[in-house]
Amino acid sequence: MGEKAKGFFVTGDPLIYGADVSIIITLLGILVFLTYFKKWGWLWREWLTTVDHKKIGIMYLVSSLLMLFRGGVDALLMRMQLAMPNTHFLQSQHYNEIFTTHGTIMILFMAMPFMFALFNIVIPLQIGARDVAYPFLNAMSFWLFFFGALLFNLSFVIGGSPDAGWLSYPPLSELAGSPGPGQNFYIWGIQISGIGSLATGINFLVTILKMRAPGMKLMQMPLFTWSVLSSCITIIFAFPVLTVTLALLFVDRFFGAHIFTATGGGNPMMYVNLIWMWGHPEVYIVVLPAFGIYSEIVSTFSKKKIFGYKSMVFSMMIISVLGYFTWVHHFFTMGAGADVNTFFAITTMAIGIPTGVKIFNWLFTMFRGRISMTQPMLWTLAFIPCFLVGGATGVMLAAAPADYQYHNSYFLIAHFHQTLIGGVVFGYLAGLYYWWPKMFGFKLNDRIGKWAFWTWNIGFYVCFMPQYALGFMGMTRRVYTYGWDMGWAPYNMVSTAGAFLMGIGFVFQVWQILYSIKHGERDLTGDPWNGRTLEWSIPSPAPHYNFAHLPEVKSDDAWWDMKNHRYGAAVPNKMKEYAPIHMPKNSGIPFLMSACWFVAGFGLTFEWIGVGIAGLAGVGICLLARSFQRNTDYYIPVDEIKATESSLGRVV
Amino acid sequence: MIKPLLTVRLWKVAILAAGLLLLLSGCDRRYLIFNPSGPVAEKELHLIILSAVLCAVVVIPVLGLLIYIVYRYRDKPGNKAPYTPDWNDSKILEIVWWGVPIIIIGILGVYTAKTTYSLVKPPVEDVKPITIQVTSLDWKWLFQYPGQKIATVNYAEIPAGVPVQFHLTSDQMMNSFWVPELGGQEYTMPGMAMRLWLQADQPGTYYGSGANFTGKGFAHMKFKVVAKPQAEFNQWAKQVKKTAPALTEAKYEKLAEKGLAGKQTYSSYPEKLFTETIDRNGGKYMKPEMKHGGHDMSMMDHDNE
Amino acid sequence: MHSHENHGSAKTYILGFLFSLILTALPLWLVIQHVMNKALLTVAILLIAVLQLIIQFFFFMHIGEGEKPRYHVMALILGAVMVFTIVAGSIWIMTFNSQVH
Amino acid sequence: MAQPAISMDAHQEHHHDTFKLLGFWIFLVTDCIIFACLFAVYAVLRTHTDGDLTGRELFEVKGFTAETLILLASSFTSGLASLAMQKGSKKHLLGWLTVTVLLGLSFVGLEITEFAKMASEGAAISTNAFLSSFFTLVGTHGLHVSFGLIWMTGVMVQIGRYGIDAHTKEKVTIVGLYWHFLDVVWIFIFTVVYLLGVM
Repeated sequence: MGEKAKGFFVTGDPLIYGADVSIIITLLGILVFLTYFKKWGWLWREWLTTVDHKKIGIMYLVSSLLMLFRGGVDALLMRMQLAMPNTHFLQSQHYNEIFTTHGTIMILFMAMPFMFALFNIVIPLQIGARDVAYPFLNAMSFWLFFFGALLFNLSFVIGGSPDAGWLSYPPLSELAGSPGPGQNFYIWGIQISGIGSLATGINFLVTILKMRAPGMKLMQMPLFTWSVLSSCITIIFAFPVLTVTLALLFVDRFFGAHIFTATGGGNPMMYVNLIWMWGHPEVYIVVLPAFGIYSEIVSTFSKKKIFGYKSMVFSMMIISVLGYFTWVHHFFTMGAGADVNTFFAITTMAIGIPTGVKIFNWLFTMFRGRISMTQPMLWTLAFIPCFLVGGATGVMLAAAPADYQYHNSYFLIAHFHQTLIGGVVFGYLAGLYYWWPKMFGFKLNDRIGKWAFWTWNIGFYVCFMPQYALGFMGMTRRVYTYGWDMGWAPYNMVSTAGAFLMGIGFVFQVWQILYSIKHGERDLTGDPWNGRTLEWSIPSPAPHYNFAHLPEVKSDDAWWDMKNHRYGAAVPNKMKEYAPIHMPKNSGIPFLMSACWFVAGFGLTFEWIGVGIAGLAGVGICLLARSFQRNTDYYIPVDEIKATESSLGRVV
Repeated sequence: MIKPLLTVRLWKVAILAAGLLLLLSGCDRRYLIFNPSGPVAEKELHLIILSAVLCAVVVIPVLGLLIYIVYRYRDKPGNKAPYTPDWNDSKILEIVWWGVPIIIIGILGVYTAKTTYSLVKPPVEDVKPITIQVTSLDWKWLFQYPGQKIATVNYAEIPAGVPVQFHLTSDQMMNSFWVPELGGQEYTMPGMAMRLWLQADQPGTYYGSGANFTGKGFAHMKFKVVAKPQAEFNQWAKQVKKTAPALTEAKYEKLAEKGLAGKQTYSSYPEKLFTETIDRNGGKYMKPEMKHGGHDMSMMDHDNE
Repeated sequence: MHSHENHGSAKTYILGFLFSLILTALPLWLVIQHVMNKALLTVAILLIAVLQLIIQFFFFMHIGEGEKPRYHVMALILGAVMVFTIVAGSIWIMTFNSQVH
Repeated sequence: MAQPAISMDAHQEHHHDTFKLLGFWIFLVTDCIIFACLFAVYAVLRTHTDGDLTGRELFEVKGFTAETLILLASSFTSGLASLAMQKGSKKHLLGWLTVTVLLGLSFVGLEITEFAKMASEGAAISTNAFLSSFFTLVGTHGLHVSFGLIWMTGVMVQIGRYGIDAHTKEKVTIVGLYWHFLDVVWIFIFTVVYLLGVM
């Protein structure tokens, strides 16, 4: 124990001491604020126990932006270390920790919650529902994510960060290669949030299949809804694989088993095989909703129906299923043989086909439209060339023998950052700008937004284009230092400059949000963009029951047709009587149960069995308590609905 | 027959791409992948160029189209371009953009398959190949020459113009063996003996590195591959045999400890060192399947003996 | 919920149970008696297992019921494809067919 | 529930019932994927005994046959329980659920005995890759069964307290589905692990 206690707090690095101090100050600040303004009750009632999908969405959003900051700082630290050859800014160990946490955080604790934020905020509104299928489970998913992310980030100051790469290949991630608790933090942080992600996948799948507004057929759903459906299908098949893989790695580490070890007959390649069975579909999980966002935005701001709707739906469904059959392209170089490599090379290239089709459809949606250069549209237009080139380098990587030369080089790094930033991040940011007025009731400032847009974009190309060249020059990923001899220095310098430009872009966005809270253009209509789908038919921000009357849908682009009195669609339900609305009650169990998971995860990370068991017992008690709960819902009376609607300026 | 058929056919495409590559690289020697120094790297470069050209065929027109559309149909008072808010379907256009990518992927798929299968064979058939056994350690490379019975650390000498079959394994973490100018990489995996064919056409010194992260000292896992004319190579091997110390079990143990090492040369090594390393790390389970070819998808070839 | 009360009858449960017993005993007997060679035996008992799975799905779990469209059946079918991909794919990939000719 | 339901909301209520079932089916599919991965690991590692005992020497036909029959019988009795529920007989419903839980308990008991015996023979989870994959696969199933037992007991207490109503009906249906599913998984453990093991 003494040994362990000594290594409990991470020591010896001024950067970390600085972080320690700032974490403590921030926490104290929050505590003082909440106590002084007597906000504890408010926090508990309005946020910690809420089952309202819109509030959960906002909590996801705030967490993901915080994680974007943390992951971004990691990136900048790495780029500073690599700007010049033979730099001594970071030690090898520290650098390894930083690229591990950068990757893990950006994918699992930034992209995923950002995506779930948009799911939560948009989907029920877009399909004309009052909530998701399982509001309680939805709150639980969020808190599981939150406590998982908290556990993972705790490793920064307690116990030491994981340092075996974002996918932690064994044998390096086994006990022999990484004896400290860092790797356990990785396992439990991801495991806990992963359960939440899986639940969200099931939740939104059922929501979309079962809770659409009366009359809305599958082939009349907005494309964002379709993209979420396809993403959820991929989630339910991919996330269980992650759960198993990490659990097995933990079994190896905790019980001394030999599943992925090099000794005792274990097979590390099996881990690589399994983790990519999740890892590859994962990139489609995050990019498919982005495709949906682009589809909505392109159509809205070209003032034109989306081109080739059926083709769009079909290609997303192909991607979501075919994405499951390409995982081996991440380890062509592990010698599975020419048969295996050829098969997976061709499936990988094939997935480029539906993706390419979507780009053409977006182009032809704009063709003969009227394109307004709003902020969401700018990010969408920036996405097309970026993703096009990223996709093309993806096809180049798919050619197995060519991959032997690109694998683990900076060419690969440049490729996936181009698809993940150019495809996913640009998409989510576009979505954020697009739906921001719906969430908060005001638009984000245009002028600062354009500064942010251009610094982000120029920064992106300056940062990542040189990395393609570095790949051709033989620079491999994850090296913490390099010499003058290879000629890598100038490109690295340029790349670092680009990374800092992107950082400045992020700062602009923070400023933009703060500025707009005060000065942003208020949205009183509920439909600031002249939208086409149902979320724009209700006030901004939406009342907590969303729709006073459930809309009746007669066509795709339902709201557009209602506004323009087409296909027999009337302005919705003006004449109808209000009826009491059935809503779920708030519950503290999701928060408490996830906190118990956190305790369990923390205990198991340090192999303090007692703490681990206590945490798991707490989880069990919460589950039973929920099972015994009976009055979990209530009705909003008509008077309250009337009052809310008239206060929002709607005719009663 | 030194140049395979593929080369000839791709030559024209390569010239087309040359302009692009010139812009990118200036044919600088520092761009290792554009300076193939052996048949394997050359084949891979051809595939890289082919795939780049095929992608460019789509990417460049689409970029042009994007700029045109965004400019022409921007929402500006007085824009006279046609506006058809409900036009959302065209069978012909859909066929074009499902069809073109399918054709392109078809072509690339065929060449990919061909190259993949050709790389598991020796680059040239009429020269007797040599074998070098490579073990990645934390954090250094051990090369054993079963033909010459000598061993080196962190550098390898090979005869130019002779195909070399590298047998790759790892005694610790998974790494990846990469000599970009000679050809693509292959993982070194504990318990497995991976085969990688490489060949240097000309004498020279080639940069090699580990490409898969192995922990603290990973960045320093670099090595040189020195190609010499056969006679000089033989001379070198003989010299090593005469003058260098022997690699004993004890010395190997020491070498295998985590840490960095400089260049080393040994006149001999424990005879079964390589196979024992593989077996110790689980290699014994791989053997029966290797002989089978193991195409059976059922579990039949996993029978208990 | 009350519209389709038809969650099987005693008869279907008993039939399902009997079938399952037979399909458990049969492969056990085949294996203990070594009735055929290993490869054939493997295929046979795997097929019997799949048969029992189908029996239980219909007789115990009533997958044919529920309101249309039967999304749960679609999910199960896609799930079966994925299960096959995971198991067969892993075995295929891990049957370390090193690049030796 | 006390509020008088209006037609629109009654419509929604009806939906909520089928929601839960659909969601649970999808959950079962994800659980299938979990087991598929464990089976894949087992299939790859089953010969990796590192020189120790193989399945043929470790598995006892009597033991695993008994486990199989007990679990199968419990799946059958849980079916009879839901039949009793549809007939509205609280007594029979609780009776059959009790039988199911007892059978489940004896299954878990047998499995624990089997594991303990193997461990005492020097065949533990840390012995070699084959045993690691065996214990994780069969153990995960065992954990599922144990979890199901606690759950089923909880449902029984609720039936005792509230009788058969819409809530408890739904719970019995879902826990029954879960229980059948575990039997289906066991069919494959029986075949792939035990039968192929002793072959």
